[in-house]
Amino acid sequence: MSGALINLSYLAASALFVFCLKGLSHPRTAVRGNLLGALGMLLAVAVTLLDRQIVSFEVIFAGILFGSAVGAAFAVKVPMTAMPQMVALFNGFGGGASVLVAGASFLETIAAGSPPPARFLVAVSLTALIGAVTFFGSLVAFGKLQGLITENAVVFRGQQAVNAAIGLVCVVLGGWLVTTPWEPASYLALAGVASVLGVLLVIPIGGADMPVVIALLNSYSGLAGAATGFVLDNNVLIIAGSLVGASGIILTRIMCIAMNRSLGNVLFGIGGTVGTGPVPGEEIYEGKVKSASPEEVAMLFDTARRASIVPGYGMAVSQAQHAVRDLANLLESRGVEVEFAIHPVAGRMPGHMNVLLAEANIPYDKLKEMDEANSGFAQTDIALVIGANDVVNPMARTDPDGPIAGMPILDVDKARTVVVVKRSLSPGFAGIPNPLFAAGNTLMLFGDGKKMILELITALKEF
Amino acid sequence: MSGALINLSYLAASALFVFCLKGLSHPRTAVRGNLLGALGMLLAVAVTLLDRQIVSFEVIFAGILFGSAVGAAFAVKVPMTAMPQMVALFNGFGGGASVLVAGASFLETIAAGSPPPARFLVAVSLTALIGAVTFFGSLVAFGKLQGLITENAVVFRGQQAVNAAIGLVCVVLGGWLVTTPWEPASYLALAGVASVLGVLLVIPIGGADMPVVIALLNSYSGLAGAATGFVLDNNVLIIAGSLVGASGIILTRIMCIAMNRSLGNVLFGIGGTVGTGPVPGEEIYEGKVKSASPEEVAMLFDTARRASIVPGYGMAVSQAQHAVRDLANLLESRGVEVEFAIHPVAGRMPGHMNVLLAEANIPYDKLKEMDEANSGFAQTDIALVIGANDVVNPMARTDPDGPIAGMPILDVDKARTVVVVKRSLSPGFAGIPNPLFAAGNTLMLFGDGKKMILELITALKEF
Amino acid sequence: MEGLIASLTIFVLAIFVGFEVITKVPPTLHTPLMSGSNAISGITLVGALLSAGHQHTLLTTILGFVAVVFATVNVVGGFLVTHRMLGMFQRKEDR
Amino acid sequence: MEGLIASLTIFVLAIFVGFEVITKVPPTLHTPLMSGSNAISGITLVGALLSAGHQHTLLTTILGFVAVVFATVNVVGGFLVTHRMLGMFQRKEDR
Ligand SMILES: NC(=O)c1ccc[n+]([C@@H]2O[C@H](COP(=O)([O-])OP(=O)(O)OC[C@H]3O[C@@H](n4cnc5c(N)ncnc54)[C@H](OP(=O)(O)O)[C@@H]3O)[C@@H](O)[C@H]2O)c1
Ligand SMILES: NC(=O)c1ccc[n+]([C@@H]2O[C@H](COP(=O)([O-])OP(=O)(O)OC[C@H]3O[C@@H](n4cnc5c(N)ncnc54)[C@H](OP(=O)(O)O)[C@@H]3O)[C@@H](O)[C@H]2O)c1
Repeated sequence: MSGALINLSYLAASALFVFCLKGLSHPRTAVRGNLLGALGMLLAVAVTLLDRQIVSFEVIFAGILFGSAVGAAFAVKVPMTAMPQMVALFNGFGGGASVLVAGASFLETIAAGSPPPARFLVAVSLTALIGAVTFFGSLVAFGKLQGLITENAVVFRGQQAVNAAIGLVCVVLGGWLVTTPWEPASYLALAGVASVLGVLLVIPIGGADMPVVIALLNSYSGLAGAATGFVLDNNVLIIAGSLVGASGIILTRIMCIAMNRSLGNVLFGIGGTVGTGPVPGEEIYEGKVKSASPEEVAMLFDTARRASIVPGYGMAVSQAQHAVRDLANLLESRGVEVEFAIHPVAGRMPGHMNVLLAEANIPYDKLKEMDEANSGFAQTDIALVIGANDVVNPMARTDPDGPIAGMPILDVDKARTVVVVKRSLSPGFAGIPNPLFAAGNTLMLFGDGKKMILELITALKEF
Repeated sequence: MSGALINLSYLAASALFVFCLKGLSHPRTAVRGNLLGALGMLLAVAVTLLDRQIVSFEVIFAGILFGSAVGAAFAVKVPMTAMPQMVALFNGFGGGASVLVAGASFLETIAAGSPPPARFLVAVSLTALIGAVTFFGSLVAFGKLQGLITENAVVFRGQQAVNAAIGLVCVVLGGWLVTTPWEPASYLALAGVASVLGVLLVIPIGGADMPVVIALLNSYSGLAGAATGFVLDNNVLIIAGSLVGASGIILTRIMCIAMNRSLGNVLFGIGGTVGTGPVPGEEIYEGKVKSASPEEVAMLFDTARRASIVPGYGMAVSQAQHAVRDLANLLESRGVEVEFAIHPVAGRMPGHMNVLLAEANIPYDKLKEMDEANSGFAQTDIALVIGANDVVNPMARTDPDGPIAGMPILDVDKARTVVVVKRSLSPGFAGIPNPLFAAGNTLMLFGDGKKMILELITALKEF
Repeated sequence: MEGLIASLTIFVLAIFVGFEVITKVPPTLHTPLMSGSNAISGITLVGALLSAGHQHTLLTTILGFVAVVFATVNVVGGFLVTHRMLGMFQRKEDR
Repeated sequence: MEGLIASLTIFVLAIFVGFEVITKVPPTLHTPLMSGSNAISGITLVGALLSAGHQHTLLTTILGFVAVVFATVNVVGGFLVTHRMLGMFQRKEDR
């Protein structure tokens, strides 16, 4: 009966996870949703612990304490701008956990001597494969985003072939594991090779594509969890795993669509070649770039009636969100109508800009999504682009075979005047020059995002 | 293994059912969705048949052939206007089937001698209860809508008490069945009493509230199916049953909200007293009602620029939808802008009017939902009300304690002129007089809906 | 017991799916939804078959037979009638 | 085998629920969604516990321990960070 009780609690936990995700459908209910999710997790864990009065109880407990400490430390310390790599890291841990779990239960079962059922072995090898790929893939992604290893794509000839080969090896090893279950080595081998695969799959992908990779790995770790569930015949694992798997896949699709690139292309196509240093844009910029001082820009704002602020990855890098908030408030106090135009893939992960601006207390009804924003630029006096580049690059419309060809962009060039805040003319993640900077109605405000905004504010205050 | 194959097919069938309902989220995909659903059913049935090479195969086959014949006959014959009772009837059959199923498997198990597990018995009694209530409840609903028994609410003092008592008896009998499983009588008793309950629960409800009842019974039959699934430990039954249960409950809520009445109120409150014959409206109508001839109305239309047609239950009764279509086309050919204003509970089931107008080939972008329609009436020259009454009754706004108090209505009285087509001044389902008929800008066109529309058309053609 | 829990889990998940999917159905299609979901409820036919299958006694055979008939009426009738209704909306699409 | 089918059914249904629910999440909340769903994926912790539980050998105990640590980091970190992010949106609500 206790068994039934436990399973009921697992069921309740699963339901809580669903409510968690349902809650995320609106900012108002999101916090509660997240708490429900945490509650579900707590329930599942607590029940499992109660379920097993066991020697290694202390071990487990130590593990949980230690893990919580580390996790909490990370979570509280990380700056909002470092979210992408944080998610990547956590995600990796998830994957790692499932490899170890599968490994442990595999070793146990064979230690117990009884020949494990084929289904168990299949699920074990799946878990090992997915889990290891997730773990190392995520670590590489983390390294790239954190700048521990080169942001650039590491590409070498025949890469695909090599990966394919390794993948094949994994399959073979999996077969070995299933057919000769008494051989622990098989598991180690599989996990090992899968780890290599995980690394090789991610290094060829440019840093800016990491969010896609992370989302994908996230869905993998979900599937790994589900696979574990099949191994242990545990429903909450299966359900939670599938939920995560679904969300990861959906987010991946959203990003790919917003960048107008196929997933394949991200994983081993152009995705590999972008970010490999700037393409010289001389012929485009040649003497056409007009640079301005904060004072001149301030003057422009003095006469403006409607301004729209277009944040990009650069705002995240320079942590300019609070400065931007102050600027917006100042402008509004001067009777300028201010709104924010958010491109779906501005920044480095979906909703990246929304989070930063939310951090700076900007009410989210001020944040316009792409289509709404684009319909407004024609009536906008000043479009202030802060550290955005690709998402405002007209080449997406004009150059049919560039890396961002066909990617829907924010048509800031329709505004009467465009002010672009960035440190140089160097390209964004797509590694291509941006004709916008040379456009007749564009003024460049060169410098660090935050610094420039602050100077702009002081300049404005001086009138 | 074959067992697994069968279960896989059941899983596939379940998935098909989900896709069926997903398909219904848009007219374009709806037909395909419905076919997928049928396919799923076919799969489930075929597999089940293959599963059991059994003596009574012929019996089953005969049953299926016979059933299909009957079902098909009904489905092809029934006029669109009789949808509500059709659904009720089918629904009843569904419920009946599950009672019989549960009964059969109960008898078998006890015949087999082995003491059945408690869970089985609980599920059996649940199925018996829900199934029987659904069966007889639906039949009564059918009878009322088809006019076989009085549309009116059959109410007697202490009704609730009686029902409660009977409900209690059912519970007791259920307990008996669970505790003394070797006693077939227990099942018969339970099913019998539940049947009585089914009848008593529905007769006190007025004919016009039947759609709510049907939706509710529909969800019951779904739950009965799910319960059967628990009995037979069969997933496709559980899944399909829950899907149906959910849909029924949601539809019920929608209707109640649209009528601004609580479910309880529908099931045993005012729901019982409405429709019990017209409330005399003399003082309201007294000499204020202006009746017009088709010719006069035709003249009005000749000068109109914008007309909106408000269909109601009367259009269904008089089968006027095709005539209405012709009228609309004629008016448009004369340059009158025509649109249809659809109240969510116009007619006798949700979407009733939409189906009828669709039958008459009226493109569905012409059908405006309540809010949109209401915002338009002020600019409407003529609101042509065809067999609608309660849904255009201003009392909903004015009289705070009438049966339809607070029910959102179509504000036709905001139109420059209102023309109401109905046979008399007799009230609609809510059984209350309608001040609209006595309003200054209202003309009554007394007569059968279809006849009047046709005369109106001829009159229009005569100029 | 295990089995019951599994069934329960499936039940809960199915309810979730049902609510999510059905809340997306527009008012226009509520009547077809009603008859369609009703047809699906005819899945009890499978139950009918399963239990009519064993046929220990004449009684259960008869019960089974009638159950099959009832359920089939519900299924076939339901899907056909829904198809008829939807066909009308369809024609609209084309014009 | 039965068990596997049940698991499979649950898997399929959960996928349906996932897709339905998650497609409703607005872009604004995509980052929290990412970290939140990530935290949920830490459910492998339960798996970790279940298998660390039996502890036949020292090796499995160690594996189990590390697994528990990893999974806990994922869970606690994930939910906390999500909470932080959402807190910001929340403040917006109030003003
Ligand atoms: N959001 C997502 O989910 C996602 C996922 C995958 C890929 N991506 C890709 O990421 C890109 C995002 O576009 P984006 O326009 O937001 O960013 P971007 O195209 O990467 O451009 C960022 C710009 O910010 C400038 N910058 C960097 N640090 C700065 C600082 N401290 N102060 C001021 N400016 C600074 C850089 O120019 P300087 O060096 O001259 O300052 C750079 O040109 C898109 O190409 C998108 O496809 C996004
Ligand atoms: N749609 C749903 O889902 C649903 C569910 C439950 C309850 N209801 C209730 O049903 C009512 C629907 O409102 P409604 O305005 O559509 O209908 P109604 O209020 O019932 O009125 C229908 C009117 O049509 C007239 N009529 C009947 N046969 C006619 C014919 N052959 N030719 C011309 N007119 C004819 C009747 O007046 P004469 O007898 O004088 O002709 C009657 O007044 C609402 O009260 C609603 O709450 C609807």
